Amino acid sequence: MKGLDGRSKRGKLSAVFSRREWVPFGLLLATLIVSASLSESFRDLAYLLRTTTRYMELGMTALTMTLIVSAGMIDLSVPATMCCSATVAALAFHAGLPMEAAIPLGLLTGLACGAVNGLLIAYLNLPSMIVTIGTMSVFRGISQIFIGDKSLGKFPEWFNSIEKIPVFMIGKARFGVTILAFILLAFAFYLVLHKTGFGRKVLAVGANEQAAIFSSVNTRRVKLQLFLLSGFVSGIAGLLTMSRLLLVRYDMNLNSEIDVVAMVLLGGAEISGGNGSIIGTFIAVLLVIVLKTGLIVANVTSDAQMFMMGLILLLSIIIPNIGKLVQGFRDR
Amino acid sequence: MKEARRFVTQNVKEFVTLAFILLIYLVAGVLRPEVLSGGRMAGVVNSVLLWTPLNLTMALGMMMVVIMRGIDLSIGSNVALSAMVAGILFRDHGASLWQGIVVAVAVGAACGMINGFLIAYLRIPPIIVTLGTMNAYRGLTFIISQGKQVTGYELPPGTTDFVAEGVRLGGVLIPWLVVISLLLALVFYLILKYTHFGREVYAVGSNREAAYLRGINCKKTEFLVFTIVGALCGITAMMSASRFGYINPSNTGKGLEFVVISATIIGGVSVNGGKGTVVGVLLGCLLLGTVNTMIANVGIPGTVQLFTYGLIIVTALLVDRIVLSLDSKRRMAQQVAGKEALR
Amino acid sequence: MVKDAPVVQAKGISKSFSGVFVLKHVDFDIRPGEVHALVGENGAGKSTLMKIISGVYQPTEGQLLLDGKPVRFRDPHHAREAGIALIHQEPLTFQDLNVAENLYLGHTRSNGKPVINWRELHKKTDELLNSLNVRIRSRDSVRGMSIADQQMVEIACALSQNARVIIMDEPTAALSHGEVKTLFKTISRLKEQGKAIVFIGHRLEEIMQIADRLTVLRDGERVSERMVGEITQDDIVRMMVGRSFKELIVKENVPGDVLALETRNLTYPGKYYDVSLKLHKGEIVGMSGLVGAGRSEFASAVFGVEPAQSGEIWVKGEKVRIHNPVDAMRHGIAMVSEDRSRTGLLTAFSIRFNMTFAILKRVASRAGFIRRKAEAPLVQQYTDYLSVRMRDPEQTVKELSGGNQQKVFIAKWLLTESDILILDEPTRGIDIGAKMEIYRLISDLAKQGKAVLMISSELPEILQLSDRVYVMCEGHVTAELTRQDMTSEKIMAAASTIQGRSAGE
Amino acid sequence: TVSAEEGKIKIYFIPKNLGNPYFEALSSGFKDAIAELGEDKYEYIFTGPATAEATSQIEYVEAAVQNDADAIFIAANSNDALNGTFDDARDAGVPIYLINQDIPGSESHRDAAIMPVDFSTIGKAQIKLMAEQIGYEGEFAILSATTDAPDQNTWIELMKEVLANDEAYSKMTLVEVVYGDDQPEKSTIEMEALITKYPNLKGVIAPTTVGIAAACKVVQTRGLAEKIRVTGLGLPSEMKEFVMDGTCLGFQLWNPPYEGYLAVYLATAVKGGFKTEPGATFSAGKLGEYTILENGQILSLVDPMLYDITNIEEYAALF
Ligand SMILES: Nc1ncnc2c1ncn2[C@@H]1O[C@H](COP(=O)(O)OP(=O)(O)OP(=O)(O)O)[C@@H](O)[C@H]1O
Ligand SMILES: Nc1ncnc2c1ncn2[C@@H]1O[C@H](COP(=O)(O)OP(=O)(O)OP(=O)(O)O)[C@@H](O)[C@H]1O
Ligand SMILES: [Mg+2]
Ligand SMILES: [Mg+2]
Repeated sequence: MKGLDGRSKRGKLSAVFSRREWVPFGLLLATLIVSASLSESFRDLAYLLRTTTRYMELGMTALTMTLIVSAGMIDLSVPATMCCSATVAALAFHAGLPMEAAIPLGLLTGLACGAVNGLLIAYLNLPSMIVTIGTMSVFRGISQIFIGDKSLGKFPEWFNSIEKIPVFMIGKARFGVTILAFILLAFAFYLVLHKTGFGRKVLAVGANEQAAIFSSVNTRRVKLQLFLLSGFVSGIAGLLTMSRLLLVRYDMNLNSEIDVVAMVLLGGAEISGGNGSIIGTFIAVLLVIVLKTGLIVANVTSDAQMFMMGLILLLSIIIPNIGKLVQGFRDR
Repeated sequence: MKEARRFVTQNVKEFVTLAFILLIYLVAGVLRPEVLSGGRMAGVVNSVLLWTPLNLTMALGMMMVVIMRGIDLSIGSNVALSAMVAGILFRDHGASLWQGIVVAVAVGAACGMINGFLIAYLRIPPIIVTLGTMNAYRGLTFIISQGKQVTGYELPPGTTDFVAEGVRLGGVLIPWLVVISLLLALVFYLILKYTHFGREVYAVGSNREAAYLRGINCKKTEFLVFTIVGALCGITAMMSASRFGYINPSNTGKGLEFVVISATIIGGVSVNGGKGTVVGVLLGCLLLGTVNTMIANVGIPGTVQLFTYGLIIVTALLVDRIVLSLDSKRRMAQQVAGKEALR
Repeated sequence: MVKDAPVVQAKGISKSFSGVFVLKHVDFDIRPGEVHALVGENGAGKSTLMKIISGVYQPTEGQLLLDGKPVRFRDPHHAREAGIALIHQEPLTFQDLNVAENLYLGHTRSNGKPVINWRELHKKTDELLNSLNVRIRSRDSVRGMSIADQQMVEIACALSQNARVIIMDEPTAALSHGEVKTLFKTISRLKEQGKAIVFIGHRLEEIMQIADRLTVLRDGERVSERMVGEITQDDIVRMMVGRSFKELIVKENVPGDVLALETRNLTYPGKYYDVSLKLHKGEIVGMSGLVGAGRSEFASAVFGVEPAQSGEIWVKGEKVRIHNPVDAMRHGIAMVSEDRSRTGLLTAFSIRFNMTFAILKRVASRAGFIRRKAEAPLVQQYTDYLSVRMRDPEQTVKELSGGNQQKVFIAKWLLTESDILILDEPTRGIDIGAKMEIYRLISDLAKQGKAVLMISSELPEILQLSDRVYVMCEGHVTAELTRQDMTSEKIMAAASTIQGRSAGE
Repeated sequence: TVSAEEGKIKIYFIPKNLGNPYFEALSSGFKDAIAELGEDKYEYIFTGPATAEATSQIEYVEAAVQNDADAIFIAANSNDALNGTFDDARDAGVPIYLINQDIPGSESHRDAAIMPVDFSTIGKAQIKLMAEQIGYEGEFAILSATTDAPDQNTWIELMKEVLANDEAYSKMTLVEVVYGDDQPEKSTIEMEALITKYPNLKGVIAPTTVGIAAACKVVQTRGLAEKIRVTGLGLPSEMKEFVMDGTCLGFQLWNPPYEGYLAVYLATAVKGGFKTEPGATFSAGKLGEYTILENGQILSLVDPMLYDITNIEEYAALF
């Protein structure tokens, strides 16, 4: 009994150390150190917090994307949904609705976008990747139809720059609403994915959908719920983006779906489903932020930045697999 | 007659796509009757024909990758990098067109090998590897080109002949680009259907564990597939130079991956691996080519194009699903009837 | 008695997984023209030993000799080239490919030609399948095949390779009487051709019938190697578990009065027709028939996986509509399906995760959070109850032996405490000892007032446990027998007769 | 090495995107001026996003501010998406100058704008060029950048105005404005569609470098040079082959390096106490004196230049 106990304890400790999240975490530390030594300007918490806000919006959607990827699907329409929700809210405001009413309308739009995806994917069994490649154009297209080449802005003062509202300050460094919202959301999603029954169902849908169905999980409902959630959070993120930019345009966050996917995968979620980590995604979001801001402020040109981003992504996954290199190329 | 009917029922999926393409022509004809008039039809067809080859060539490779349950997001960047290396040779070292093609294919294949090595031998998920190399190859393209593009007059003479010249079939000119890509499609059709390698691609995608235990060298197969995709990137790179007349570090191959993945999946290749045919992919490319050119030809206003494009993709998926499920119901009923008859 | 020198010899093989030894200094040899049976409890290490011999795993210690010379198989391909074919315990098929491809992909390459001659391949496949007397055709798709048919494809695949050594890891677990008979004929033929055969199984009668020699593994150690002619079934059991078993328990008849489940004319054209049956509280109802009779399809209709096209289901005297397993569970129905790795367990997750997956509501708080405190004792209780051989509940199911996976699977559904239990081949791949445990468990459940519908292709199981039995043939119920007039002859007759005439005429 | 050494003037130039030959040309102007004024006195940083999206420049502006830039020159991807960022930069004491364009409607968020040319002349000049090439009659179309490209839209409006009001062009009809989104693929498809849609098309104006190159390419490969005349705004280096083989008779552009050259002198003057107010003048080396206009713009040229067979080789070598 004693030996068994001892083993399981060692098991626990080594389980902690063998977690996939260590890799992005290590890379995060490394990039922090490198960036800080490359550039004096980087060593400024106030600047860091200020310039990272924009990624927190994408980071929020990376959290829902983690759930979706864990369930074996993908949602490439996230940035388009952000854009579409913000557009509807802005249109409603300019049509004479008070901003207080326009905001819920925007969130509802996000939900609606999620519902469209969810229904097509869960109830018609269409593959999520191609569905969301399609709806990505549809949602952004809606925005383009309504606002075309213009920007919609001129919102009430209280709505502008919500991200700058300081929740608390450390010296000159401002912890704004968006940053804290992201952290809180990450915590909530951590609980959802790793501590609740719903989280287990999500993982099961990703690992073996047939088995989940036979275990009396309503897998269609789970999928729909995930896309609704994704739509809703995208709606929030879209409105926050609009508040930060003071306006909305049809090309808001164009092409950033790949960024969101990268954050999730860096965080250790498996694209084939059944495995995902909110802690991992959280760290990966920070890593991407530090990488981007660190490199930009160090005047590294965007071509070299791209190259480094690619390299980091590869490293993050090669490092934990180095064992395989040593082991030789046997199995499978 | 009976033969024909059996042919249709056995290839429902392909015929649905074909029918959808015709539907687009029909809708276009109703919206703008003049689009389908004699003179303009040839122009439309020519546009579709010119849109297709680059995407078809890439889709052949993407199809093999997707059949193996993988994905390759790096193709656009790979195309840019191989085109740029060849372009620099053209511009600064006076390389001939054929030398350029060889170099582009070699560079493309080398990039594909890097992907293949990381994916097959280190067992890193394809999406992560290619997401990484997508950035890395594009960054490298910028770095070696120093951000400058290679413009038309710096390309060797004859580069654009592949677009302007070709085989005349009736009144329609089939540019060499199209001929080349169709030949490639034929080659891949034969490979996938009649060679061990081809069938093993399906086997590995269908059940990797089983394939390994059956003695199929999964790693080698996977590595080869990514290398082939890389070589196709090299070919596409030269096609792109020929069609657009310049090589630009940021424009060349941009967004190619999304279009090609769409074409592949619309063409019936299953994201769950193991399924897909060359004919389906060819039709998928034709469908997207038709959509893209029709949107311009019908004269849909700029601001509505994106929406229309997305809507057509989603509709195509829906129609496909509905027809296929009706078809499987029909088949089942037939089977039952057959069984009853046996009794 | 030894006819020839062994083809393959394993000497002092040990194997450890993450520090735990599952094989300890095992010797084993395989001789031409002989069927060598390998038996042992679930998790004794049988499959592991065979995987080592066929190159899937590398031994931690010890040596393999091929024709007396030491070898080291790099991978399964290498072993196959040396003439060793393994039929895996879980069928490994390519769902997207047809039967011919399933048979030949991977090992036809050795002919050197890169191009496949399809016509020849289909011809060869059909010939092989005919000789096995199965109704599968070479161009059939494997997708949607029953587990038994997939098993036959596996067997055909091994035969097609013309191997010198054929290892069969529980080939008969999913097969029914008729198929087993054909398989045994095939095995005899192979034996005459001088092939060396290893046969793993839990049905001792079969072992006695087919095997020449027998090796018993216990806890990863070889406890004995004997010629089959010299021993009895009892001896084998004693060697396997270290003690002998009393006669199988005989269940006393419970006169059914309170209806738990009733189906009326459940029909799905092409699968089953007009299936009406009654299941009372406290009753164990058997369902017998040949493979492909439509029993599993019927069960999945009752459980809502693939609802019937017409007919009614009544639960506890009320008509209910069951569209999906969620509905079924709400009405107190649980089902242990026949394919545990595809529709049963999440093999990449832990034992704990799997066991409580169908009762998330019970182990979760109001807000939906899983309470470890509630979860752990339940898992402990049931793994003890079913004596699951595992490291700890955090071990992934994938790492368990086949039989122990089945136990976890049964435990998962027992935990739901449903009133109506459908068990589809519940003891597939389970060893004798554990089988007794499970039989005892089933009759205990019945005693507690649960209703059990047990689908099984093993006649002894049906005969010993059920109060009543329904026999199906080609989708129709052809007989309902009570305990009094239940005999194996009657069941066999009904299983191959449709409405008065015998099938296949 | 990021913080400027004492006395060095730190100039940032943020283009719409990297890999765009046009901004490479513009950047060469910066380098010319710095070479003239002394390499050791300046720190010049040319950096920007890889893709031209409305908001992709924000972080570059923020980083420049954080690095204590003395002046930021930016070719903004959007008329208003950067307003908040500009305000923050100017609050931090870093002047924001638009270069190569202005941000109509958001002028209050920048200090000044260096214009390549008087934009109000472009519409007229382009129509005139087209008219000359097609003999003042026939159908023509416009192949623009994106539907929301502000400059192009202004010019197109001006072209329409000229067409409607000037008798000389009464026989010319503008059949359609299409958008190639500044992507080669899309521009090519749109150009092909134009040719199919309008059998009598005589000319195409493409007031964008990607568009004009794509349009010329289509006309060249289809051998339609005699039938359809393409003109617009293009880069000499990209257009050289088409001018040389007669596909394009002539096109217009300003002189991008002038703008960069001017920018360095402006930044230097401001560092020396110069105030960017309407009417103020400063001297820009070999280009002479420049005055800041009422709307805060500085015109590097007044009229666009014509590039044709006579001068293409000379300029193609430059940009
Ligand atoms: N990959 C693995 N990792 C860890 N443990 C394993 C692995 N494979 C097998 N084991 C363990 O090795 C032991 C022997 O397993 P094996 O599959 O050989 O049993 P078996 O005799 O075939 O049982 P069964 O009759 O149930 O099939 C089991 O305890 C199992 O948990
Ligand atoms: N006469 C037949 N011809 C061909 N296929 C059949 C026939 N009868 C049944 N099948 C198919 O065989 C498969 C097995 O059916 P099912 O699993 O319901 O039978 P079962 O009696 O439960 O057999 P098993 O013991 O293998 O579970 C099903 O896919 C069914 O469609
Ligand atoms: Mg086993
Ligand atoms: Mg069954």
